[in-house]
Order: sequence, then C-alpha cells, then structure tokens
Amino acid sequence: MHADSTNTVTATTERKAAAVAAFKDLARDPGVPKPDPILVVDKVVRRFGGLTAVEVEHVEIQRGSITALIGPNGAGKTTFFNQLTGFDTADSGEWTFNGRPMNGVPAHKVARAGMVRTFQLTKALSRLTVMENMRLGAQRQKGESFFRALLPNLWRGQEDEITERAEDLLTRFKLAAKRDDFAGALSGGQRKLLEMARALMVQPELVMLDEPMAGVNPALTQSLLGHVKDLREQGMTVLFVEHDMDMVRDISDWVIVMAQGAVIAEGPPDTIMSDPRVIDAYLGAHHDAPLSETELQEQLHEAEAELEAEIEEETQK
Amino acid sequence: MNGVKIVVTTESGQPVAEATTNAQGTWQVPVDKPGKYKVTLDVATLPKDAAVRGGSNVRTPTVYEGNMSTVLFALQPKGAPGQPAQEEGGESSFWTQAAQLAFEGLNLGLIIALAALGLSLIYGTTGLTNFAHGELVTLGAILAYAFNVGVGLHLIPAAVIAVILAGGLGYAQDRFFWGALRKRGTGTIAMMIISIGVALFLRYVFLIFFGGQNEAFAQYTAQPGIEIGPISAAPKNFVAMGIELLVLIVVGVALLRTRTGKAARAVADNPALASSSGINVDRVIRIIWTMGGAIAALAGIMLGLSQNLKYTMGQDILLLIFAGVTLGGLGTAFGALVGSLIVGLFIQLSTLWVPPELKSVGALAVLIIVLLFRPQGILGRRERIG
Amino acid sequence: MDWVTIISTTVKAAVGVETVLYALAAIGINVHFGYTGLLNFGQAAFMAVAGYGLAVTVTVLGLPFWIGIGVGLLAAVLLAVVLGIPTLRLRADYLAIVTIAAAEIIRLIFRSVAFKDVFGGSDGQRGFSEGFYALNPFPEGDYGFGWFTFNNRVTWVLFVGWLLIALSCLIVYLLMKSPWGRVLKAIREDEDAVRALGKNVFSYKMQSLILGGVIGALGGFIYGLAFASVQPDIFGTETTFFAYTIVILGGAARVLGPVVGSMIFWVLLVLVNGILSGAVEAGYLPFMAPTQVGPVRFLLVGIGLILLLVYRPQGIFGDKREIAIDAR
Amino acid sequence: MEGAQSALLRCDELIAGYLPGVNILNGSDLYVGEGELIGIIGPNGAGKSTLLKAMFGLVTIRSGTVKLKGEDITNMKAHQLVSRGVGYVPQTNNVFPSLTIEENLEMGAFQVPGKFKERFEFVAELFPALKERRKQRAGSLSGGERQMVAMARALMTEPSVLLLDEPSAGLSPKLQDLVFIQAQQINKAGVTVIMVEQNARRCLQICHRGYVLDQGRNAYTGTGRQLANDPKVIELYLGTLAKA
Amino acid sequence: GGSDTATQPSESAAAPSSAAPAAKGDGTLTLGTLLPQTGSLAFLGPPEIAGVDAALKEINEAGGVLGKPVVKYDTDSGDTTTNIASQSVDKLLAQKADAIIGAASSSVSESVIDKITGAGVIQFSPANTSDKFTTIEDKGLYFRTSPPDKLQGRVLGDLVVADGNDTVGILAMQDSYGTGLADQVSKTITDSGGQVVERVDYDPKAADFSADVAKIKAKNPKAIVLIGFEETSKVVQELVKQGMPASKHKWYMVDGNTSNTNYVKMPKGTLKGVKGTIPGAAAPEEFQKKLMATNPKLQDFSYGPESYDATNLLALAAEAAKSDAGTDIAKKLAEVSKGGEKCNDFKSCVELLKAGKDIDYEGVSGPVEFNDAGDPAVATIGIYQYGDDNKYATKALEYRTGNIAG
Ligand SMILES: Nc1ncnc2c1ncn2[C@@H]1O[C@H](COP(=O)(O)OP(=O)(O)OP(=O)(O)O)[C@@H](O)[C@H]1O
Ligand SMILES: Nc1ncnc2c1ncn2[C@@H]1O[C@H](COP(=O)(O)OP(=O)(O)OP(=O)(O)O)[C@@H](O)[C@H]1O
Ligand SMILES: [Mg+2]
Ligand SMILES: [Mg+2]
Repeated sequence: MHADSTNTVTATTERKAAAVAAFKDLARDPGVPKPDPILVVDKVVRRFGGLTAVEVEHVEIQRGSITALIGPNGAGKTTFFNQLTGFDTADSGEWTFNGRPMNGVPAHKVARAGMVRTFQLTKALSRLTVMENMRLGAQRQKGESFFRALLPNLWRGQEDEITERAEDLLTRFKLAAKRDDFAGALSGGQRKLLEMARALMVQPELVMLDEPMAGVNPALTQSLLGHVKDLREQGMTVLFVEHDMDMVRDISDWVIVMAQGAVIAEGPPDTIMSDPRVIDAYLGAHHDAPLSETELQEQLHEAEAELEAEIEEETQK
Repeated sequence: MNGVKIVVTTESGQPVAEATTNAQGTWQVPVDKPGKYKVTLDVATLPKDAAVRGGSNVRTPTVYEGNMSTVLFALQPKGAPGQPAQEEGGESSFWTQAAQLAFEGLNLGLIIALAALGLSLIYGTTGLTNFAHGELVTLGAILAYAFNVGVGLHLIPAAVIAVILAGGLGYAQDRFFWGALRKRGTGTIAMMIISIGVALFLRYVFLIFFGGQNEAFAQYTAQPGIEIGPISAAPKNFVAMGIELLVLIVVGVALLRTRTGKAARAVADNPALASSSGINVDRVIRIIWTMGGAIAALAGIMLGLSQNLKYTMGQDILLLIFAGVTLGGLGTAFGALVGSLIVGLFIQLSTLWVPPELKSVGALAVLIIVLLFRPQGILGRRERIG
Repeated sequence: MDWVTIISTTVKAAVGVETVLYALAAIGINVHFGYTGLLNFGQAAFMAVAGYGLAVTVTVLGLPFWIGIGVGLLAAVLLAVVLGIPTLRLRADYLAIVTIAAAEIIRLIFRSVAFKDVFGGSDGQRGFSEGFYALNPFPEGDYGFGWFTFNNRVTWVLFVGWLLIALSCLIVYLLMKSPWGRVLKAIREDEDAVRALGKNVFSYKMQSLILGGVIGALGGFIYGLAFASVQPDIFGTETTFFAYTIVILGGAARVLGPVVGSMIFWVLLVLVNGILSGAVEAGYLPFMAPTQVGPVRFLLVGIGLILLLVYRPQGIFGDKREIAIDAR
Repeated sequence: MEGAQSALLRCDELIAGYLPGVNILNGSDLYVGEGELIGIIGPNGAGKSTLLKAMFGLVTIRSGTVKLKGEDITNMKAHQLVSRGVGYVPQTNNVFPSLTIEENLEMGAFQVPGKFKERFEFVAELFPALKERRKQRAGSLSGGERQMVAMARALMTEPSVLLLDEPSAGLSPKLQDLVFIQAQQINKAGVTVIMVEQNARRCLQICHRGYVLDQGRNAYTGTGRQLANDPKVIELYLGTLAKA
Repeated sequence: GGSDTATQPSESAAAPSSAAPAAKGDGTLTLGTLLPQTGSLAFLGPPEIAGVDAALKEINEAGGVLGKPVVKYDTDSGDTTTNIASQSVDKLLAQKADAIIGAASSSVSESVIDKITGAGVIQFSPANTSDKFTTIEDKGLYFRTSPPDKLQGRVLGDLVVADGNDTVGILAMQDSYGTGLADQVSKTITDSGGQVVERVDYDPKAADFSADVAKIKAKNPKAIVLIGFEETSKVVQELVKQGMPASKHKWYMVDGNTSNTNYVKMPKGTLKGVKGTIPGAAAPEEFQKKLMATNPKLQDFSYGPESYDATNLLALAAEAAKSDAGTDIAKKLAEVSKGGEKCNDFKSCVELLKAGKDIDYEGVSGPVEFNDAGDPAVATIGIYQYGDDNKYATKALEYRTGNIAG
C-alpha cells in the first residue's frame, strides 16, 4: 500500500544518506552490530518479582540515526529506558555510551554525558512557567552555581542566549503563546510537547523520546517530524518509542522491536512492518487499513474472529 | 544489731563522742555545733558473720543547726569480697527487665497504633496531614471523663458513648469544616496549617473546660498489678490491649476487603477518578472521618486508662503517632500498626541502654535508620518512575 | 480599656525580637519548603545548634564571642550535612517526620541530665552575650519616639536582627531569580524531571538545606543574644510549626512572605491578648477569669489562623493561580 | 440542526475554566442523539478534555447548561451522573495507582457490585493482559497497560452514555484498532459514545458526526466523512502524514 | 539563725513618720503576674494566681499600699516552647508594672530576667528553684520565695535514711526542680550511708513511665523517692502496676506532688504510709481554704503559698520604702523579711510598719528571710504522712527548720 508513498520524498540529505548507507547492508537479526554505535547494550535484565520486564541480550544504536523502538504494551520499552538512563537499577547487564560504561551511573550524570530521555507520563514542572521549564533544560549554566548565582552579571548574557533558543523551540512546538503560563496549566498534549522541547534544550548527543507524539495533534506531529529530522542533521542521535506507525515509517532509519522484554527483530521500517512476527505480536492485521464505512462491516467480523482465535490460543497457552 | 561501737569525731579527727548501738541497732550522739562530722563504725565490734555493705565503715555526714542527721551502716552477711553486687537480694535479671519492657512496648505501641490508624486513614483518603489529630485523641479521653466522672457513669458505658460521640464529631468536622474547605479547593499545605490552627483551638478549649491538671477515670486507676512470668501488669492492660488489637485488625481488614474500604483507597489515590467511577467521594471521606474520630477517641480513652488524662495528652504523643505512621509507610493501615509497635517497643526497650529521659531518642533514631534502608516505610511501596 | 498599651505593645511586637527571630527561621523554611519543597520540620534544630554552639563555646569553653558565632554557624552547616546525607532522598512527607525526629533528638539531648555539664540541662545556658553587647554602638538610653522606644540593648539586637533579615532576603531574592533558584523550584515540582535534565538534585537539595539552615541559625543567635540565654524547650517542634505557619501566612516562595507573616503572627498574638485582657480587666467579659485570657488568646489565634488560610490560602503575597494548579 | 431537539445529551453555550478569570470553553455547543457516536478533535489545548470534564461535572461550568434526557445536569457531581448511566475515561491520571488491576475494575463497578464478575469476564476477554495481571498494582503498569485498565474500568458498568478522552493514546496499533472497533461495537449495542481523539483520522472514520474544537469553540462540525475530506480541516488538524 | 532563734524587735533604723512624704514612683503599686495560663505548666498557674489574688484581697481590704489599692495585671508566661513570656513582659512594662511575679518555670524566668530587671522592675518568682539565680546578674532586683529545695532535700534524705532504708531509688522529674531536689536527696542519703541504687530522671511529657519504673524495679530498692509534680500520679499507677506498691516499698514524696487531690481516686490504701515533705510551718489546709475562696475550682495548691508570700512581701516592702518604684522596693525586701517583730499577714505587718517598727514577715511557705542574693535563707519543712484514704493528715509528723544554705 505504501510502496510509492509520497512521504519519503523529503529531501534526502547528507545525514539521512549516511544513515541509510550505514544500515544498508546490515543483517536483520536482533542485536546486529552497527558500524558506528553510540550506545551498546549487553545483557540487561530487570525483573519485578516474578515478571521479567527487560531481558535484552545485545543491542546497538547507530550514531547519527533515528532509531525507533516499538513493541506491544508492556514489552519493557519504558523500563529499558529507565535502566539505560539511571532511573532504575538493572539486576544485571552492562552498557556503554560513547564507549563509556554507564551502568550504575546516576541519572543526572547520564544526562550530562549526553544521553537525555523524556517521560512517557509527562513530568511538567507544574508551578514553573513554560519558559522556565525550557530554560532549566540548558546545560552548563553559569548561574546554576550558588555563588555565581548571587552575581547576576555573570549569568545574564548566557541566560539571554538560552531564552532565545528556548523561544525558538517553543515556537516550533506551538507553545509560544503559553510561554508565561504555568506548565501545570497545560493540556495533556501540550505537556508532551513541552517534555520533548525541554529535552532538546539539553542539546544531547542521544535523545531518547518515550512516546513523544502520543496525544499530540496529527497536524502538529507532522510539522514536528521535520524538526526531529533536523536534529539528525545537526548530528544528534534519536531513539524513540512510538506506537504511531505513520510516524515510525516516516522518520526512522532503523526499527528495533521488543516483546516481552527481549529484542525480537531489527531492521529498516518497511521490512519490519511486513515482518509477520511483528504484525502478529504488535501491529495487528489492520493497523493501516482504513476503517471506511463500506469495508467496515466485514473488517469488523474478520477482526473479531481473529481476536477470538487469538484469545483462545492464548488461553490455551 | 546490738552492741556495735560507733565513734564520732569532727572532720579533723577530734573525738566528739562514742556510742554503742541498742537492741534495735540504733544509736544517738548529740553534737553541739553544726558542721561536718566523721562517723566510724568499729568493725571489730560487729558480729563475726556481718560486714558493712559497700566496705567502708566511715561516714561523713554534715550536721546542720537544729536538725539531726542520720547515719546508716547497712550490714550484710560476710561473703567473698569480690562479688557483692550479684548477691543483692531482689535484683531482676536483664531478661526479666527486657520482658517487662517488651510488654510495655506492646502496650504503648498498640495505643499509638490506634491513634496512628485514625491519622493514617484520614491522611490516606484526604491527603490531610492533620496536626489536630492529637487533639482528637484528647477529645475522646475528655468525653469519656465527662460521662464517667461528670455524669457518674461507669467507665465502660462512658467510653462507648464517648467513642460514638467522637465519631459523630468526626463526621461533623468533615461535614461542616474540612469538607467545605475541600470544596473551596484549599490545598493540602494550607489545610495542614489550618489543622495547626484547629489544634490550637481545640487544645485551649480543653484547657478552659478541663483545666491544666492531670485527672484519672473514676474506675481502674492504679489497679494493682499481677505477675505473669517475668511480667507484671494490671488486668486492665490486658483487656485494653485485646480491644486495641481487635479494632486494629478489624479496621485493617475492612479497609482491604470491604467495598467502602477499597473505595477509601481509591479516593486516596485519585478523588476525581473515584467520583468518575460512581463513588460518592464526600460520603466515603465522611465515613473515614467518622471512623477516624471514633478510633482516635478510643485511643485517647485507652491512653487515659493506662496513664492519666491531661489536656495535652494527645499533643504529647503526636510525634510518636506520626513516627508510627511514617515508619510503617504512609497511608497503609497495617503499616500504622507495624510502625507504631516498633516505635512503642523501641521507646521502652532502648531504656535498657540509654537513660529513660532519652527514651524517645531511641525510638526516633530507629525511625531514621529504618527509613534509610526503606525510604518508603516498612510496608510502603516504591513508586514507578517514568 | 488601655488602648495606648494595647497599640504600643502591638506595634512594638511587629518589629520586636520575636518577630525578628521567627522571621529568620521562617526565611530559612521558605528556602527549604517554599522554594525547594523540602518539608523540613526540624528548623528548630538549626536554631538550637546555633544557639547552643555559641553558648557552649563562650560559657563552657570560655572562648570569645566571635568564635562562638563561628562554631554556631559551623554546627548548623554540619547538621545540614549530617541530616541531609541520609534523608534527602526521602519523599517529602517522610522527610518531614525524619526531620522532626532529628530535631527532637537534638532537643532531648540538650535538655538531658546526662549532658548537663555541657548543655545545662533543662535550664540551658546563659552568660554568653556580653561579647555581643560590648559591640553595641548605641550608648545607654532609650531610642525611638513617644511610646515607641526600646532601650539600647534591644535597639542593638533589633538593629542587627533586621539587618540580618534584610541581608537574608536580599540573598534569597538574588538566588531565587537566578538559574540556581530555578533548579530548586524545579526540584520542588518533580525531582526526576530535573535529574533527567542533568542536574545533581542531591547537591542542590543539600545546598538549599544548608542555606535555609544557616538562615535559621541566625534566628537561633538572635534568640540567644536577645534573651541572653538559651533553653532547650524553646527549640521544640512548636517553634517550627509556628515558623511554618508564618511562611504560609506570608505566602510560600515569596521573598518577603516570611517577614510579613512573622509580623502578622506576632501582631495577632499580642493584639488578641491586649484586647482580651483589657476587656477582662475593664469588666466587659464578666464570665471570664483573668487566668483564662491565656487559653482564650491561643484559642482565638487558632481561629484567626484558620480564617486567614480559609480566605487566603495562598497567604498574603502568594499567587492564587499557583495554589489552584496543584490542589491535589 | 436536525436532531438537536431530541438530543440525549446536549450542551449549550458552555463557558468553563480552571483558573479564576480564565475561560477555557468559550461557549461551545454540542449535542448527541441517542445511539450516536460523536468524535471531537482539535489541536492540543483546544479544550476538548475540558469539555468532557465539564459535561461530567469535574470542571465548574460558569455559564451555559448541560442536559441529559431533558434533565438539567449542569454542575452535577460525577458520581450522580454515573448512577444516571454516564461513563467516563479521563485522558490522564485514569487509574488508581495503589489499587490492583482487579480492584481498579471493582471500582469501575462500584455502583453495581453484583455485576462485577460478569463484566470482569467481558473486559478480560478484550484485554487478556489484564486478567493475567489482576493482582498487579496499577501504579506499576506500563503506559499502555494503564490505558487498558482505564478503558476497562469504564466498561465495567454498562453505561448508556460513554465519554472517552483519547482512549487509544499509548496503545499499540493492534490495541488501537481494538479500541476503535470496540467503540463502534458498543455504540452498535445502543450506547451513545462521545470520543475525543488525536488519532483523528481513525476517529472520523468511525464516528457519525464530528466536532472540531479550537480555542474553546466549535470550529467545524459535520459528519465524519465530511470533516475527514475537508481540506481546511486536513491542513489545520489532520495533517497528511497518515493518508486514508 | 533559724526561726527558732527568737529575735528581739529591734528599733527601726529609719525615722518613722506617719505623714509620709509623697511616694516616689507613680504612687500606685502595680503588680504584674507572669504565670503559666497555658503550656506544660498550666496546672501551676491557677494556684499561683490564687495565691496572689488572696494576698491582694487582704492588702486592699487593709487599705492598700501607700494609701492606694494595689493594681494587678495578669499575663501568661506560657512555657518555653512558645516564647510568649517576653511579649507578656513587654505588656506589663508598658502598663508600668513595678514588680512582676513570675515566672513559674526557671527557664522562662531566665529568658526574661534581663528584660525585667533591665527596666528597673522587680522580678519575684514564687517557684524558681534553679541555683543559677543565686549568681545571676540581676541588678539586685530578682527575688524568690521558691521552696527551699536544698533544705527540703536534706530533710527528705535524712528522713529516708532515718526510716532505715539502706537502698533507695529516686524517680525525679527531669527539670531544674526535679533534678536539683534529686541531687540533694541523693547526696544526703549517700553521705549518711544509704545507697541510691538507681536514680531515674524522667521526661515529664513522656508518653508513659513504665520503662522508668521498670528501671527502679530492676534494683528493687527499699525506698522510692518520687520527685515531681502532678504527673507523679502516673508514676504511682505504674509502680502499683509493676508490683511495687507502697505497702512493699516505702515511698517518699516532695512538695510538688504531695497532694490531697491527685490520688483520691486510687483504691483505698494505695498511698497509705507514704511520707511527703512540704515547706512551711503551718498545715496547708487552712491556707488552702483561703485560696479556694478566690478560686473555688482549684485542685492543686503548688506554689500558692509562695505566691501569696511574694505578694505580701512586695506590698510590705513598698510600704517600708514609701515608694512603689521597683528599685526602692527591692532595697527593702530583705529588711521586711527578717529581723524585727514577727507578723504573718499584711494587715498586722503594715500596722507594725506604720507604727515605725521593724518587721519580720513570716510567710505561709516558711519564715522567708532573704539573703543578699534575694534567695530565701531560712525555711521550715513539714513532714506529712498519707492515710488510708490517700490523703495526708493535716497535722505534720514533725517540722524541721534550718538554714537553707547549710
Ligand atoms: N515497578 C514495577 N513493578 C512491577 N512491574 C512493573 C514495574 N515497572 C514495570 N513493570 C511491568 O513491566 C512491564 C514492562 O513495562 P514497561 O513500562 O517497560 O512497558 P512499555 O514497553 O513501556 O509499555 P507501553 O508501550 O505500554 O508504555 C509491564 O508489564 C509492567 O507492568
Ligand atoms: N488543570 C488545569 N489548570 C489550568 N489550566 C488548564 C488545566 N488543564 C488544562 N488547562 C488549560 O486549558 C486549555 C485546554 O485544555 P484541555 O486539556 O481541555 O485541552 P485538550 O483539547 O484536551 O488538549 P490535548 O489534546 O492536548 O489533550 C489548555 O490551554 C490548558 O492550558
Ligand atoms: Mg512505556
Ligand atoms: Mg485532552
């Protein structure tokens, strides 16, 4: 259906080309080594009581690429992010970022090293204005040290630069009008936007977005995708979790699929989306079929029948 | 001890007088000037099998004008010199003491737990850190006192009436005060400070009507203890502990199992969503307040029964109540029980090593240490990030 | 009724020693709680270690006044560190209890018979303020106009006290305007978000705890110097509660909130008392015994507190919008 | 407006907001006929969620009325609406974190405890993951799992009107499909559904009528198909990323 | 010299003149009370205030001081935790108090002494026992009629030993009153050959006292000395509970807790045979009736006598000084308290004064003779014993009088 879709027409730029080239000859196996990995993960395991939330054997993230991480609900994607970014302690495992071992490193140091994540359930700093939220993201602020903070002259200049950058981002994220409102007064979607914009203020090397577009208006999503691609042009690596397949297809260079804690498949978007295992575990048969009224009836029945079959299967398991 | 020779000299050694004990073992020496004297017991005149306890046979009392000064030589059977302390009659061993203290710890811990349960329930459902909870405890005790001593009822019916009345007052408090504040959207911090105001208000109302002194219920005061193994306790203690434990378990289980109990936890989590699920949030909160008030009152009565009543009695244990609630894990009913028991036990048991004036220090230190290893409290659960 | 007495005592209370010392304690709490969200209920302990640090250094060790001040400040910093290392990772409400507990431990130790030689037991210590009054530039006499006068000692204490308040407010103002303050405020909202942005949350919390603690310690000094003595029980939980009340009255996370809150609090306390006892003395309240003035005063203060917060939950300077954001 | 008179649920000239002096809804109208499936779409911050909350008594309505079957329910408490057969799935904070999944669902059936067993079996069939995990505390669930719980909780009663706020957000494509199909099925069974969605195209495909909300006002209304094909709507609200 | 040294009325030094020149000060003796109406010592407030009121009533009935009725303002001292004493003092100073009676708590007194004496006003405490006040810098304006703990401690210690108790446990309230008294008792006992096997200082605000009592129990002493205020009734309950009733161990109490109201609800005989010491030469019964007349709701009488004496002494000293100014009164306080014709109420004393005699006021709380530091120098201690009804007989077993300093 999407063989000649127009959305791949976006101007193919250097970085994109580089990324595509890098991925071109790669095997489609889970855990395949990449030519220039920024993040290398080995044998990360996290259990909650009897439940193994994450059990990743080996995964590499290519530098300068946009990688999507997909998988059914409860596959362990967020938990995996938590391990990598120091918000939770893995039961075992090792990972390196830019060659530097990162297990056991506290969250703020991970972020400082250039690996920044967003939260799926947003964490707006409610009683700070949207602008302050943004400014907070900036790194190496002179005014963030106690003694220098007392002398405004030392940090005013930098603050202005930061503000400028923040304003830029806010405009892109359609939040400029909310600049001076408390972040706690934002709608669900706006919080998502702020969450992502704030992470970008950090100017990280690797940005890890946890469902950035869930709940964001599709028209806005579309315009933001351009921005994400820009990030790649600026040399940033993007790793994101998303359930919106249109988006995954549109911007990702590489897709990693997780299920039940493990990586089950890897590959370029198109390949992955036609992978029967992925369709079976994740996409479902009709994920991109239009639910137009004419077809609807039959599809409904079909889907139902399928579902029932599946449920039976599962209950038998 | 008859016939023991006593020599009295001045401090510098000039002899003043000598005396010999009479049949009762007493003696008397008149001195004419006030000052320090030296009194020596002539060991040689003691019977063969007796010795002066502590070894020294010299005492140096100071005699003041117009008064007599008594000098005492305690005698003991002569024994091996190295081990006098062990033989002293009646000293209880470390373990008997520990057993008694453990019992006291349970006794106190259960009372705290009862008070803590009320606090925890209210905190759990409304997010209110109620600094006036101590006053609710006092209120129960004073109400029971009013019916007991004022009206002249026996303590048991008086207590029942007080608990019911306190429950009603708890209801009224939410119906007319806290509920109205919630409706206005008053934040939890503002509510917390308001509760400090309420505490002040109530406490001084009590002071005006009850007075500043200690009082006791008409029955069961100073009930003589009975010995059970290493423990000596009054029968009222056992009955009280039984009631406390029963109430704690019943309420705890009710919270876990009954529909209203679950609804209470749901309201605690997310009032708006609870309302959206068809729960009458105000009604649930009122039930909780009613129960909280009644349980706090019961705690007050139990405290008054085991100790005495005073207008600050609740305030004085408020910190322990908070410690219990926190140690167990905020907002969990069984947590309050476990936490309070630990607090009670540590208060008492720590006196085996620290001076009793510092006994709260022991319990509070344990609180800090436990939270170091379990920041979410003993029964609390960690929240998921992300 | 003797209105002159009532008004004069009230007005003097508005700037008096208690106002000063509670304002300082409250400014510290404002840094902790208002800006950083640290529910530190052990502020009294910071005042206590400062007051006792000074007292013990001067009286027991016989060292000069300035060294006493140094020791007091150091003790406050040390307390912040010792208290902070284990507790700063606790959730806010747990932190509250732990800090109360720590403060009570400190108070009980100061008051214990076991350490009476050092801390003076329940009577505390005195006789360490001479060094301070020796610096008094105001010659003997009264200062002020009309009935608004203070003697030279009080004037000196108030002068220093208000200077310290001004200084503290200035520092808080500068800091909270700065990126440093922004991090604190962000921590108040959500630590994890701040961590994810590469800030060392623990370090900031610790800095906040130290800063607020040291400002509170200044309050402890003022107490010790103004009353020429320290007693353990003044540093009990009540003091912290009152200081919190003051912060909320003035408006949390507002630079001048604690100062105004403190003034309101003491004015309320003194005014109510003045009017009440005036009325009783004048026979307007025949049902009330003079001894009931004390309890009724606190009772009314309780009601006053409730009404203030019911009708202005955000405090005097607070922003209503801020309260509305997070009504749980 | 055909059918507006006989509407099951109708809002007129709603003005509502959170902070004093700031109105989020600026006089929006909406009606739903019995058995209709209505979609509401619009940019972030348009006031969609606020509209639902206002209807459901969770945001104070400053002026305007909400009527259910002719009865004025303006500012009526949520739990009273539940007993009148209205169900609601909030967009955020839509589970009780310290309750287990089972208890969450029990709360859903709070007013009809007798039906719990039967309904539980029903939702467990829809979301098998929930049944497996019935003893897990909702607070530890993943985003998508929470969404399932939220949806399931609302389905525990058999409401006659169902308000859904972005029910598909955070769900895997497979489950998103399921949600839309379910919404349609429920609707077919006679339940009136009002659905706010950012998965706008999907939403418009299945709904009878749609509203486009912008800045607290109705910007466009029409049948789902009309809206989905309106170039203005596409440009401003739907985007071209996912094409029908 | 003790009260047993009968002193001859000496001629008064000052030339008496019945037509006194216009009094210095403002002519009206204004007293302020700074006594606990709230806080942890709130139970001490009513008897103290009743003491002041009883004295005032008699003074004003006898024509007041310097021809004018004495004016009194009451303020709350709270306890140290609330810090309101200082505000109260401000108010009293604004109301031109010449002398302030208070505070009850040594700690509170310490915190305001600078303020009061700095304003040239007398601070007269009926209850402070901390020995700090002996040496404190007070410009000669601090006085107290507090119970003479040193003497009481000695008498009690002696009593304990004389009753043949070689092992003694002390349970003392942990504040300056309790620890001071306990120190003295314990020293006396040790000096006389008794053995203090356990001494427990307890926090009077503690949730319960079981551990404290258990510590005593562990040592099983023959005698138990209970030093404290009304919280002693809790301690008594605990002693009974833990199997150390007064019938098995000898209990001793002090003035703070020897009470006829606190224990009456206990089973008959709980306190039978318990001895307690109370300063003062007279059985307190009659005086207590006097206090009840001003406040019928009184339950406890602690420091009532001391407050009464303080008020009388201030009034008499003002008369003697012919001035109501604090500094003038202070100079005369010692003089009216000793060396002269004995008298024991305001009316008779003031008549003697007006007749130009030197007087020696003998108070309800004891002979009250001030030394240079403003502390009482001589005292009488009565020893009382409880009967079967848990009340002590109004007649003391014996009285002992002596120099406090010793
Ligand atoms: N703290 C915890 N305690 C128990 N179970 C947990 C905890 N955190 C996560 N889990 C479980 O681990 C599994 C993985 O969760 P995770 O949030 O990583 O999923 P996810 O892939 O991000 O899903 P989604 O797409 O729905 O966000 C889930 O089944 C979840 O219930
Ligand atoms: N709790 C709140 N307090 C104050 N303002 C709020 C609050 N919630 C939402 N708002 C404001 O109301 C407006 C509408 O919010 P609403 O949640 O209704 O938007 P929405 O249309 O649902 O958007 P989204 O698609 O992003 O969920 C937003 O501009 C937001 O800033
Ligand atoms: Mg997730
Ligand atoms: Mg929304």
